[in-house]
Amino acid sequence: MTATLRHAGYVVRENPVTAFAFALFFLFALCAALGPVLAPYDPFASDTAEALTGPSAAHWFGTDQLGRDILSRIVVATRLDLGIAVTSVALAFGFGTLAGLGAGYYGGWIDGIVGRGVDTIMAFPLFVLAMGIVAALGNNVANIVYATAIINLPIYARLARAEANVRRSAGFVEAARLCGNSEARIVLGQLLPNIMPLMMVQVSLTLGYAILNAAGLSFIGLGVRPPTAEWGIMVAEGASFIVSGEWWVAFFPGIVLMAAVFCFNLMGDGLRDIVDPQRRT
Amino acid sequence: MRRRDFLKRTAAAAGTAATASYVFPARAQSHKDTLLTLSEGGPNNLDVMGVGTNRPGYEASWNTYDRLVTYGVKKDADGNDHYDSAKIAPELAESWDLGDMSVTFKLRKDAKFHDGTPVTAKDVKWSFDRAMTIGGAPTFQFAAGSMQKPEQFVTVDDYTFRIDFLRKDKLTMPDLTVPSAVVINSELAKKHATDKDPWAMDWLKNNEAGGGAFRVEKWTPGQELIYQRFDEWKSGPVPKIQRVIWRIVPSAGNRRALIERGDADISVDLPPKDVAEMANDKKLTVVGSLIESALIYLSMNVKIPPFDNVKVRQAVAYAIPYQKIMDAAMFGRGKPMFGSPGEVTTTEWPQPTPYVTDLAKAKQLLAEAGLPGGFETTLSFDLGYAVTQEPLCVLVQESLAQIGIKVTLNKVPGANWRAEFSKKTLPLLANVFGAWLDFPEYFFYWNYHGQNSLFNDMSYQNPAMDKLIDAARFETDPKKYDEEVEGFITIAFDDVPRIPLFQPWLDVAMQKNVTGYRYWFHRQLDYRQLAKT
Amino acid sequence: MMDTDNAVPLLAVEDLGIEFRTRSGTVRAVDGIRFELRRGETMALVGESGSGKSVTAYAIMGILDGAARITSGTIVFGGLELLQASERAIAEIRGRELAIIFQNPRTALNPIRPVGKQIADILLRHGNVTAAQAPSRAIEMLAKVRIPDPERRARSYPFELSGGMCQRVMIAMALACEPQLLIADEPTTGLDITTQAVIMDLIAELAASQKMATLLITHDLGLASEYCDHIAVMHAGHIVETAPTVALFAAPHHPYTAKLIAATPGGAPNLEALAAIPGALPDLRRVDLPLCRYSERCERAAPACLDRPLPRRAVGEGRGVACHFPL
Amino acid sequence: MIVLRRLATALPVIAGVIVVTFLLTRALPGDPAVYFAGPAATSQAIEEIRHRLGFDRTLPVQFLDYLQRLAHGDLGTSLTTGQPVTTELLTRLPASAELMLLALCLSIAIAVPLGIAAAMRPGSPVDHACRVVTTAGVSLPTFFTGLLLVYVFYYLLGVAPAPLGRLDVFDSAPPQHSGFYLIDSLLAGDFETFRAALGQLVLPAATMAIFTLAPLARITRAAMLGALGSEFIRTARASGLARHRIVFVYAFRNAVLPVITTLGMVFSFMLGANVLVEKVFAWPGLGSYAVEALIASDYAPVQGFVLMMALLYVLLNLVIDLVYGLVDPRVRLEA
Repeated sequence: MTATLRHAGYVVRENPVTAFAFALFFLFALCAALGPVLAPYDPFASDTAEALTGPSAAHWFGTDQLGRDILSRIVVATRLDLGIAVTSVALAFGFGTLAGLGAGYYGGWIDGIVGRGVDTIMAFPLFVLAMGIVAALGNNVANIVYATAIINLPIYARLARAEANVRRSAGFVEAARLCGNSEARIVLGQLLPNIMPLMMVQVSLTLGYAILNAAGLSFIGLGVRPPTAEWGIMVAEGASFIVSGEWWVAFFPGIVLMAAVFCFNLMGDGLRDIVDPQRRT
Repeated sequence: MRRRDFLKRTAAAAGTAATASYVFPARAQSHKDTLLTLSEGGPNNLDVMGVGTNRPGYEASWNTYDRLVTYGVKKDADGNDHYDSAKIAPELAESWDLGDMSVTFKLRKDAKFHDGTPVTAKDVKWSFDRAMTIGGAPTFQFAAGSMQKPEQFVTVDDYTFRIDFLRKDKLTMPDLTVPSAVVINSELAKKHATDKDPWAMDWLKNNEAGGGAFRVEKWTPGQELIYQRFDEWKSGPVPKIQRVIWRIVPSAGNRRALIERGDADISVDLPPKDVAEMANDKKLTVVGSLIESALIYLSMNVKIPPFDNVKVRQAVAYAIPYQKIMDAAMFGRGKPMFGSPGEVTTTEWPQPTPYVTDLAKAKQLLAEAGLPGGFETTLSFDLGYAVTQEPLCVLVQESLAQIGIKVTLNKVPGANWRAEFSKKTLPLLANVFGAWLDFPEYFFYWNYHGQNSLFNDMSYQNPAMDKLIDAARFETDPKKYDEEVEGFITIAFDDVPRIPLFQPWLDVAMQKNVTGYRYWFHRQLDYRQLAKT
Repeated sequence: MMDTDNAVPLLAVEDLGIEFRTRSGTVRAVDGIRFELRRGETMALVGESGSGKSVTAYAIMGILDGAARITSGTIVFGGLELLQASERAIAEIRGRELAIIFQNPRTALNPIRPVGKQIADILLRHGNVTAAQAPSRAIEMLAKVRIPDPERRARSYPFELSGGMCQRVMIAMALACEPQLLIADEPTTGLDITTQAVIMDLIAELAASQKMATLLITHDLGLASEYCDHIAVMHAGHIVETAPTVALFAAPHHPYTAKLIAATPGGAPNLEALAAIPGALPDLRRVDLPLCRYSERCERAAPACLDRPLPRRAVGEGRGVACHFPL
Repeated sequence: MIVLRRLATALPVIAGVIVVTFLLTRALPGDPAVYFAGPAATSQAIEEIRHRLGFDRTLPVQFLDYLQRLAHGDLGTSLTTGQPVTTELLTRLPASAELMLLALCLSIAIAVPLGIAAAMRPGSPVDHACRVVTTAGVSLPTFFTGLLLVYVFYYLLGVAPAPLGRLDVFDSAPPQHSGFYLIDSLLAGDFETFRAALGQLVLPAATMAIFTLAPLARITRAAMLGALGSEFIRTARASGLARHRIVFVYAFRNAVLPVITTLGMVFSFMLGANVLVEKVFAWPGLGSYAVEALIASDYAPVQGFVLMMALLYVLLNLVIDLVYGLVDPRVRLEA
């Protein structure tokens, strides 16, 4: 454990980019946790006299069409955006890993069903599938979460399946089996902890993708309900103001959205360096 | 005034673009006879009688087909052309003789369809029979003018056509000016009719068989429609524009940029904010006309508690932030329909209600209704109109929260809106309604009458209201008519199942060198009078 | 051995030291080794895996990877100081004067290039032939290493050939330009026993016919004794003993050599003597590495072994040993 | 033969795609019957139309019906444009394909050299820059990148043409051969149109390329690192082969294999990003078609689009497999 920590310390020191990503992550986590407290204004309070004013000392990121403070809306939106991402990735992780472990460990018909299902999902361009799912199930946050979870599921299922397949006959699994552990116990108690590190890397990377995906869906109108603050929809709202010169309405949410995804991607890279120093992709 | 600065800079950029223009030459100037118009959506059908033809489809039909008669023209308050509902003018019909129970039209002898076939009375008969028979919107539209049976249409000779009346209806003649009453080249259409499709619905959907001032040169659905002038057109002065390119540009920002940079001649479907800014800027001609018989409103479903309580409805009406909406959602591009000082003293419709923003009064009314703590409800609106409806609804939501009413917003996408709307299960909704025919009783018949049509989205049923509406529809005594109309308007304001907010404007932005714009009740562009100088 | 030609060694490695910088510390993989090799001579570098013998070979070839650093010493080949020479000059020598064959021949060949082309690439590079001649010369080379049906095999990909075949291809590549020195790095690892002998015989035969010096890198003392005139024993980055093969087996001077000989099946008088060597190689990242890196495994070790500089004494004609207390 | 066998392995996936697409769109909200019936329809009229459209039948019957129509290439009719969906998808396909192919070329042209450069000097500033730049690229929401590019290059600098689709409004499309304006205009010898079409393509293609840089650059780097560290490269170096030959002929050709495999993911990225990019640039392709239909709850185009995209993707993966086989003799012989 200390060796891992030391190695982590080394990675962070050696790679300032990763350190930066972790710092950014804590900032976002803070915003998500304390959002409404941190926001300088009420993110929903309109002030039509102050509508569409540019960045200023009073409103760092300017105001939108209804005079709402964009900075406050961005800060408050963090919880929703991260919430969607985290929940959907947790779902994908949970179900995907279980399905993959089952398929890899037991093989046979379970493997067949899981494999076919995963293949079918993978046959769709992911964003298009998410679009279809949200359009079909209905236009709300829960369905965005489900759609994002579904399109991320194959990654986990495949990874878990491959690992479980390789480790199925590994020594420690054999040992556990000889000790009279039940199959389920072996899968969850022995296999799962062993593939966790690799999975965590994937979690960080898919979190970034999940945020992008949710924002993309709200951009095309499949998103959250107004007046909820959400980064993607804020960019979409701001898009129409770019032409009249009110660039800040779309720009700031867009930049923050990018920073969040960037942060998760860099963190995923950093985690990979820690967990799996060999694979330098 | 950063905005001004920016626009100046864009202008400067357009100027400096001269250096860059060898890469992308601006070709607009070289097309004096070509008109480039932009809109958000395009036609889905070239046949106005077709199933589900949309508004842009009316525009295509309006310019490529002729009707028997049309409306005259007058100047509006700003000096712009405006159709004149008081004056019926000739189009295919040179003259007509309006009798007591029939009307006889004399057709132009020199009128031809685009393929050169002369226009005769049998084409008119075939077209009107078609409208009668195929059902749906055209059948309904003809019925509104008491034209309900094919037997009413009589071909007297090649150039004489008669309509027999079922009953005397003041809407019969106006009904012949609407887009649905087109005259189709029956010979051409019949060539493409089949046993399964005797009225050539499939063929006419993608092909035009008219004799209007323009013919369709090329149609790429969802992208563009190109018209060529029909030089043999006789139903009016030959249009000055030879070619019209109608481009579909879904993004409002792009439409604005294109017209501001001079790449397009006319742009419609502009968000109020853009219109307000462009009107201020004076570089373009921006014509805004109040849309007759049209309203942006909030409806409360009186069948769904607590909106069954009139006090609750009044409380909501007093809690609407009218002026804020006017400023931030409408950018001034609407006529306020609130804050009238007194009684209903005119039959003008729409007219302002006595309601103003008064939260104290709203709270009091809510308390009187037994709901001092407020309640929760859902406010729905059409995603298609989100540009104005969304900020409007957000402001309403914010304001209602102050009197304890917690509102969840429900953004309903396009076609789904009509389905949701028709179920009449939405407790509170924001919507727009506009009638083609500008009569208060016509508006009220569809919106407030107890027959509970689709547009009565409040499910409002009041026998007293119905009686007044029915009486006004066929009233011949002007004085009684005024009383009846003022009567039902008063009820509508007192009972307030629907809160009128604004009468919207129809805004069109065009280059300074474009002249001849005319406002039509159907709210689509008429290219026939347009010119570029 | 009195030939004037052989007065100057073909290859002279002097005080060579190589380090690897890794995340977990610096590995002193090779430390102060020296040996010489004359024309036509065959010598074996013998040691456990990790003892630094392959690293030494790569250093001679100039193909150490980026993490490696040469900290001291010289490598003189045919009068050229390789460590100081330009990359250009070395590239000229590599493959022409100096060639190497690797263990695991299948992975050492480009998997998606026909073997004939891979030989032709080398022929073309070193200018002996024209583009038109290269393919037929490659086929000739394949025939020379006794690959049946060389025309067809030239078009084969490595995965279509057996391990033995691949090693023949490697040999053909190495010998294509008739080098003066062939380094054979564990050439028989991964091949089955019968093939091993065939390959070794082939190398020996071709080396003899071309009067080529051979440096055999192996962990197998038996193999070394069978094919080489001289043997240098490596342990943990040090050469602990060098000697002519016969002399070495007759009387090993270094305790490690003695253990090694005892552990080699052919050389052991009986099974009891086939003793494994106790302990493992020391961790070369250690800062407190004893000066005699064998001392921690050695039965004869004394405190002096830890901190007194290792003597490198000559103990006879062409013999040397690095030990305070030689046998 | 190989093609057929690969096609056979794709069949179950295609079947899955068809079933999923059918189920998805059957669940779509919005009632086409109400739409078709028009504004003043009675509920009886709506029922009649529903019956005529077959929406009152059981799901399995509808599915069979759907399959039957699918077999005839019939994907229904769009409500908003009134045209058969199949026709519209096919006429719009070249626009999307041209955009995506150009974006792909652009992406490869940048990502592959970048990945190679990074792999040549792992840990160097070039390597770190490659990592940060590509990660930033994949972190940018495509719709935001697009807006930003339009704002800077069209609104501010005025060097890019209006984001209005494939050609300037007054240009007419070149005579159709391939449907790709770049190719068609060259065939017609019309360089003016070629330049105009290219001008329109640059920004959207760049937007997409930026998004797809990361996976390509990363895999190139990893594959190159792997290849450069492999034993046969050691052999090549020991044989004294020239450096450029080692890097390009020996290492790169091997590294290309994983890059080709990654193209599958890149296409998935692209087909998804396509939807957003086309919306921003008013590109008359499949993506904008789908978004417009989605907003209008016009379900036949959405269904057709999802199905077409999935089939396209399956097809692309098939092509990738075949190309892989061409490059890698091992796969070729197994098949």
